[in-house]
Amino acid sequence: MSTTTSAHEAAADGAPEDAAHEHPEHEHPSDWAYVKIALILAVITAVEVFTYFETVLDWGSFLIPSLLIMMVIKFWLVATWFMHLKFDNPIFSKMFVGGLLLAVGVYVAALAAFEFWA
Amino acid sequence: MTTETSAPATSDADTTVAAPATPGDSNAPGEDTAHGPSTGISNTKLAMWLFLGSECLLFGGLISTYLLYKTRRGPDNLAIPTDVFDIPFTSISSFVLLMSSLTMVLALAALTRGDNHGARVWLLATSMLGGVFIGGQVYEFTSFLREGVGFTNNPASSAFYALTGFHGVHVSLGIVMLMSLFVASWQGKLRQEHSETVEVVGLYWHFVDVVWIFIFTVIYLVPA
Amino acid sequence: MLFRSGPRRRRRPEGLILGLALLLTGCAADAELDTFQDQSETARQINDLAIPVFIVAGVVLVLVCGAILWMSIKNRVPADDDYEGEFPTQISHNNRLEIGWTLGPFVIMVVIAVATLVTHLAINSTEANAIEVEVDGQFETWEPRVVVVGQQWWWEYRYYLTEDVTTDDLGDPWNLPEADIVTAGQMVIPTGEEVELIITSRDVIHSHWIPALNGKKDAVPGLYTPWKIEADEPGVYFGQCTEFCGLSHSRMRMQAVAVTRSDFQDWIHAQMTSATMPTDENSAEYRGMQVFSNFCASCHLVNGLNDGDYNGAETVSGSAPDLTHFASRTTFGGGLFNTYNSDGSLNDDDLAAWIRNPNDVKENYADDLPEGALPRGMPDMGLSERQIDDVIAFLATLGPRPTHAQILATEVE
Amino acid sequence: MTITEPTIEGPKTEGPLELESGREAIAERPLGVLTRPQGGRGWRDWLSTVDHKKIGIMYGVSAMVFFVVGGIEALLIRLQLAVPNGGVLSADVYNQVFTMHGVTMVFLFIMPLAAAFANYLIPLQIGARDVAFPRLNALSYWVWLSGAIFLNSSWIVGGGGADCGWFCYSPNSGVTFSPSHGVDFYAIGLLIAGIASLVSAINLIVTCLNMRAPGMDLFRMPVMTWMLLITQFLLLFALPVITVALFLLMFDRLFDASFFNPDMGADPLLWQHLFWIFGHPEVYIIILPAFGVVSEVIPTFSRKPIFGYTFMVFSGIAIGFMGWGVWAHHMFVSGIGPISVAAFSLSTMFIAVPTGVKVLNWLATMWGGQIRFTTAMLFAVGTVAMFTIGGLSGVTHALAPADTQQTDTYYIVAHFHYVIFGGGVLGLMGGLYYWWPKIFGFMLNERRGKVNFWLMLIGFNLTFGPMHILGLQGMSRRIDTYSSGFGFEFWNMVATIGSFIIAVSVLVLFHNIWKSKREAADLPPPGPDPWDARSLEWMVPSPVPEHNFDEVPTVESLDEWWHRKYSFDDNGKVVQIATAEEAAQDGSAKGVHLPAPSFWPLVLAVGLPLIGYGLIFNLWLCVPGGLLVGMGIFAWALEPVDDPDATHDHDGHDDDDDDHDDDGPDDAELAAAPAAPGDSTAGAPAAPGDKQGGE
Ligand code: HEA
Ligand code: HEA
Ligand code: HEC
Ligand code: CUA
Ligand SMILES: [Cu+2]
Repeated sequence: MSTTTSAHEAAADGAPEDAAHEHPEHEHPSDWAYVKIALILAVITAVEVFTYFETVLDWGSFLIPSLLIMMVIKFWLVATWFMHLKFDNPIFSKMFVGGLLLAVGVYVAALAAFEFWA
Repeated sequence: MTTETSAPATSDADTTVAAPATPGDSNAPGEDTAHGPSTGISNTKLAMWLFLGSECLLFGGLISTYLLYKTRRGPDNLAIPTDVFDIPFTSISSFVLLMSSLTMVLALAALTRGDNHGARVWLLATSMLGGVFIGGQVYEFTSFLREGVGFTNNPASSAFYALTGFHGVHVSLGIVMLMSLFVASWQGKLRQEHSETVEVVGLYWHFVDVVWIFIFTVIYLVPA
Repeated sequence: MLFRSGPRRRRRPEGLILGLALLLTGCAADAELDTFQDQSETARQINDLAIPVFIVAGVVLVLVCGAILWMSIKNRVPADDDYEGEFPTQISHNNRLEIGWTLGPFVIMVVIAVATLVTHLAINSTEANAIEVEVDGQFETWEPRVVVVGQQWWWEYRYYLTEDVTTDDLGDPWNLPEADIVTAGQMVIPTGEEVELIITSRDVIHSHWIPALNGKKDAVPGLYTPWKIEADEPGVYFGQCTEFCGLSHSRMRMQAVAVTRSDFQDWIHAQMTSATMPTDENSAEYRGMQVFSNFCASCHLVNGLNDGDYNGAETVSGSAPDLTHFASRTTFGGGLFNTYNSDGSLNDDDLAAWIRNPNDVKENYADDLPEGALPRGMPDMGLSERQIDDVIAFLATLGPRPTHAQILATEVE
Repeated sequence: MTITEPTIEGPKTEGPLELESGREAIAERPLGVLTRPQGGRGWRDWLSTVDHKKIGIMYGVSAMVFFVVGGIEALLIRLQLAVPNGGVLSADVYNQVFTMHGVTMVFLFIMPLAAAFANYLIPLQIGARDVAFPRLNALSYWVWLSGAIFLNSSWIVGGGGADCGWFCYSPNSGVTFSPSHGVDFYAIGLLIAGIASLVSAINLIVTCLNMRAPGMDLFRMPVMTWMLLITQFLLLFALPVITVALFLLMFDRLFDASFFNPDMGADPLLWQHLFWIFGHPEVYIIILPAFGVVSEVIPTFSRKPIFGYTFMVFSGIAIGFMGWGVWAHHMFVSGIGPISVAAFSLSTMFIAVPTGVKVLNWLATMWGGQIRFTTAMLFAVGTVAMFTIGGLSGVTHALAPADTQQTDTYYIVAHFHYVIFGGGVLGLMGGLYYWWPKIFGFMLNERRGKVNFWLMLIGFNLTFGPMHILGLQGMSRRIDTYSSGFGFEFWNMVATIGSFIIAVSVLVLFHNIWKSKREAADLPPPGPDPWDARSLEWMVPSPVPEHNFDEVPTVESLDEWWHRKYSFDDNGKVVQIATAEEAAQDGSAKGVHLPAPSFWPLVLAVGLPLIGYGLIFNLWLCVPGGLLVGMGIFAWALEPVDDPDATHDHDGHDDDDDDHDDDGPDDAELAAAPAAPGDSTAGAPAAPGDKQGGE
């Protein structure tokens, strides 16, 4: 399973390239790799749901941070593997992460204006 | 004060040399020196990623609205969604949606390999899983309504239905796209060369999934 | 009379701007809303911040426009494209210069930012002192505080003298705790004291603004916003609702009437005295009272008349001006009309016109409503001229008359 | 961003523009009347065109129509306010008029005018044949137009225009306080128009990133293209925010939800946050294209390169970024807490820094130059001066304490008309004069142009200058009348007179266009490069041929076109190496394949307002609307696939003559441009077809 990044970086020298490079077929992970990711996702989800049911452990103030961390990991796994951000041209990541961070920043500030800075 | 005097970027000599050929002789009709995308990446994929970036702000707005309102019961103190959440049920439908991302990516992998039949099966599986999710949402909405959480109850329930409803509409559109691909595949029109189309639809599908990952945690699991 | 300087007004080194402003405001002889006629510490602090920045901005502007003009003259060549002069030196950039004019404005802005923060903190801090007021013969310590409530299209001012009511005690603006004094359109404050304002609304967003005394603050339904006001000198300070609030937004005005401590005490006395109801059954006042009970009491409160069964007005905002001391106020209808003529007599003309059909003199949404809709503003009650005269006679008995001087000072156009 | 790899040449897999030559057989037309149009002459051509230049022109013309609409509304405002207790309009009508004035000017005039420039110029300035998704481009125009017409139709069918102010604060925008349908039209109309801008933002970003000519690095793109690109990013991220707000407003009004109703426990400030999170980036969306124009015009007419290209680009990017962190400066008095106020006050101030860089770099560009005061240059220089005034008053608002006195007065009205009109409108007017010969092939008369400019400048300052004074004197905005006795009379009258001078200047512009067109026949054509300009669009004939470039140029430097005309001798002096005529292309290319026109964008766009009317009046109307939209999407997606000739991948048509505006009806082929399923909200199944044929 090769995870080489795209050929575009090689193109940086500006030399015209032939068609193969123009639209490179990335060597994508095998199906089995995808299944493994899905299994990890399933396990994390199970843990998340577990936090809801189990009453023995006292999560206390760790509950919300751990839920958020698990959420971020799931988000990241889907984005990097299933959406191929890991293998694809970094421009895609920039566009998407740009929007994502902007959204987080702006809305967190707005909610803060309601809740904490009011 | 150092005032640099020069043409930017290139030396003059280069510039001169680059002067275009006189029209008429060098570029004969039809000799269009076509050029590919400057970045070498696909227009359609780039467009989809940009769209998804912009969708982050759409869902962000809806999620923030819900977070702001989630405990507001209104003057009549009516029920709010958190009163009636059925976490086990939602966990299952969330899991279904999550797994549909797997089938989606397998569909793409199959098609890229040239396995048209496999692609078709996985596409169908993906849209079925999406259908199960939507079915679950319809069930959830109706049972919430039965339990007295109506859209117009209070800010909390309005915000809940708006957020999950928008997400549901996104999933439904995704199903329509997947089914169209399935039909195309069935008619033999969806082949290896089209894997980018499947990839782009897949991106949309996975995005809808990651939004739900967010919603499931922040809206359902994080205690009020 | 621009920049009428109050005695406590410090001299500022802005003769230049002052002159310029005078020139520009030209014939603005009596500009009662002028933001430069600051009459309170807060308004002065604001201008002390703003005016130097105006000067900085003016300098930047002169430099930029000066440079443009200078180059336009010096570097101009004929516009027709046949101009064959030699090319100017092709300067493409100069990093040092550019970093310079990135840092220059940055530094200027840092200085302005610091000044802004200082002023911001100053005008948002309160140092209100409790004062002694006499209420019904009892001395009370009163934290000067007025609850300001906006609604379409007038302001209500509520004074809680006998108990200390803060934001937390207010509940929702439609069911505020009963206040000792409730007025409309005119807020009376003692001079030299910082008075805390708690601002809210019963329908849409309004904004409370008395330019000579302080900046604005929005009145947001469901929110109590803190603000403050004070006046150096006794006087009447005009204001205007400044957040667009629908049809008669332009006609939603108010006044802050600053009076000396002793006048303030007198005013409290007058307001704390209940209206006395007419008893002579043959008098116009008595007939007016009956008209009022029939037609007006569903919306307006008059203590001693309908306070027993009054549950708020049948309007969208659930409120209409408290008329218990109507005659003690010199303006009515959202600060739009004079209650008295300049000679001190009752302004029956405007009052009659108002009661005849409020919508004619101040546009509202109170007539011809669709089924089930509540009015916004006061409806045309369809009274006969006789009834109108009677009800005016009744209204004139409500509360002690203001002094002639007060009538003149508060006169609106 | 470091997306600067040089262009790669080679067979492309994407993009409609690299087409094989050759005429295709005429295909079956399974769709009857709606058969893929072949392009033709006259108006039908315009309905189905996917040519970015025609779309740009349509955007521009429509925008000017709405300028007149919004301008007439402005004149009504000024008439009403000319004297105290004015009686021209009732309070009710006044409120509708100023609301619709603001909405029309912002969403239906200046944004589409900027979109006109973006559509027309971006492909030309980066050396492309068209935008990345030509049909999406057509879609964005038609959808915008249907939204615009929908919005204004409320005057006729909605019981009047919206009457809530252009930022439509809740709860005043709720059904209780605004029972007519005006606000419903506002919400749905802007939603529709928003789809248009979102689509075109995506399209133009992809175009800028992916369609550049060989050698056209990002940092060789003209400043105009850069500013337009930043604008598209702002649109991309800002529109979803107002989309959310408008949806929630619509749910509140039409379906009785409680997002903004304080009686139900909602927070009215939510609307304000959502609106201004969009609204502040919006003001930079308005101004950045004008900054771009100025950055093209000033160098050309100063005979110098733009000073500090890199700083210009990065300050634009900085403005774009910082614009996201300042929105609550519109809410200083709205009851947000003092900490928020302080934070937003400070962040706002520092936007002066990158903006100042721009102003000063323009001055430095003129410095020591040879300034030719053409009309375009006059407008550009006027923009710099007038924008500076508006920017400086903006800085005075940024001081939160000072703003408590200024907000919602005419001082604010003065500020934003100085930046919007003095910056945005004057700037785009300059662009109009500058690119007119390129677009239409004849020059606008300079003498009349100068009359136009001076009248506009004088009228503008007479109108909005006094508003500074009025505002500081305490005149509130959005008041339908004022009493005498506050000292407002004199300056209001001056402002009203000024506004009519602006109106005259606009009439002079129209007259100039009409007259210059008539005179053009007797004048020599302007040639490819009438101004001795610097960027690529000037190397093709005027008007631009349909295929743009005969041969896509290879770019070697910033200001490529200038460097093809001039070089430096050993002493560093500029020497001409080629005249414009020598260096330019002659538009003679044949057999360039262009994307084929399509009716589907129009069909889809017609469906949307039907859905809108349906939501407001009768849900049944949504059915035909939805059917049209669905049909548009599917037919669009299937267009290429249905075509037996699609194996050829791209259609093309022979451009038999170098006439720019039509192709003969004979050169028809049905083959399709590659489907562009970028707009997945619309649910379009991605159409296979880019890389290979259908069957
Ligand atoms: C084209 C649109 C545009 C632009 C570019 C701007 C630019 C700016 N605006 Fe403006 N603004 C509007 C359109 C625009 N605005 C509109 C429409 C409204 C009102 C909306 C409504 O209420 O209806 C508004 C309202 C508005 C407010 C809210 C006022 C209120 O309602 O209370 C504020 C407050 O901070 C503000 C600030 C600024 C600032 C700091 C800039 C800065 O970007 C300006 C920066 C520029 C300069 C400063 C000049 C050049 C710089 C130099 C020459 C360098 C040297 C300068 C210094 C050292 C100071 N604007
Ligand atoms: C691009 C934005 C833009 C532009 C260009 C303008 C242009 C003008 N504006 Fe506008 N304005 C706004 C955006 C804009 N405005 C906004 C956002 C608001 C806030 C709204 C709100 O509060 O909600 C506002 C508010 C506003 C007000 C405040 C209203 C109030 O608060 O009560 C006023 C008052 O004078 C005003 C005046 C003008 C004038 C005189 C022009 C002039 O420059 C107009 C010039 C144009 C013309 C005069 C048309 C010319 C054409 C003709 C005359 C042809 C004639 C044809 C025939 C007779 C067939 N505007
Ligand atoms: C449906 C409610 C309603 C009824 C009935 C009503 N009013 Fe009013 N009235 C109002 C409202 C609301 C206002 C404030 C209007 C404004 O200022 O815009 C008002 C204002 C007034 C004012 C001015 C008060 C001030 O201080 O500004 C007077 C006087 C008045 N009403 C008298 C009357 C009389 C007399 C009657 C009966 C004949 C009457 N009202 C009936 C609602 C009502
Ligand atoms: Cu109340 Cu404006
Ligand atoms: Cu802003």
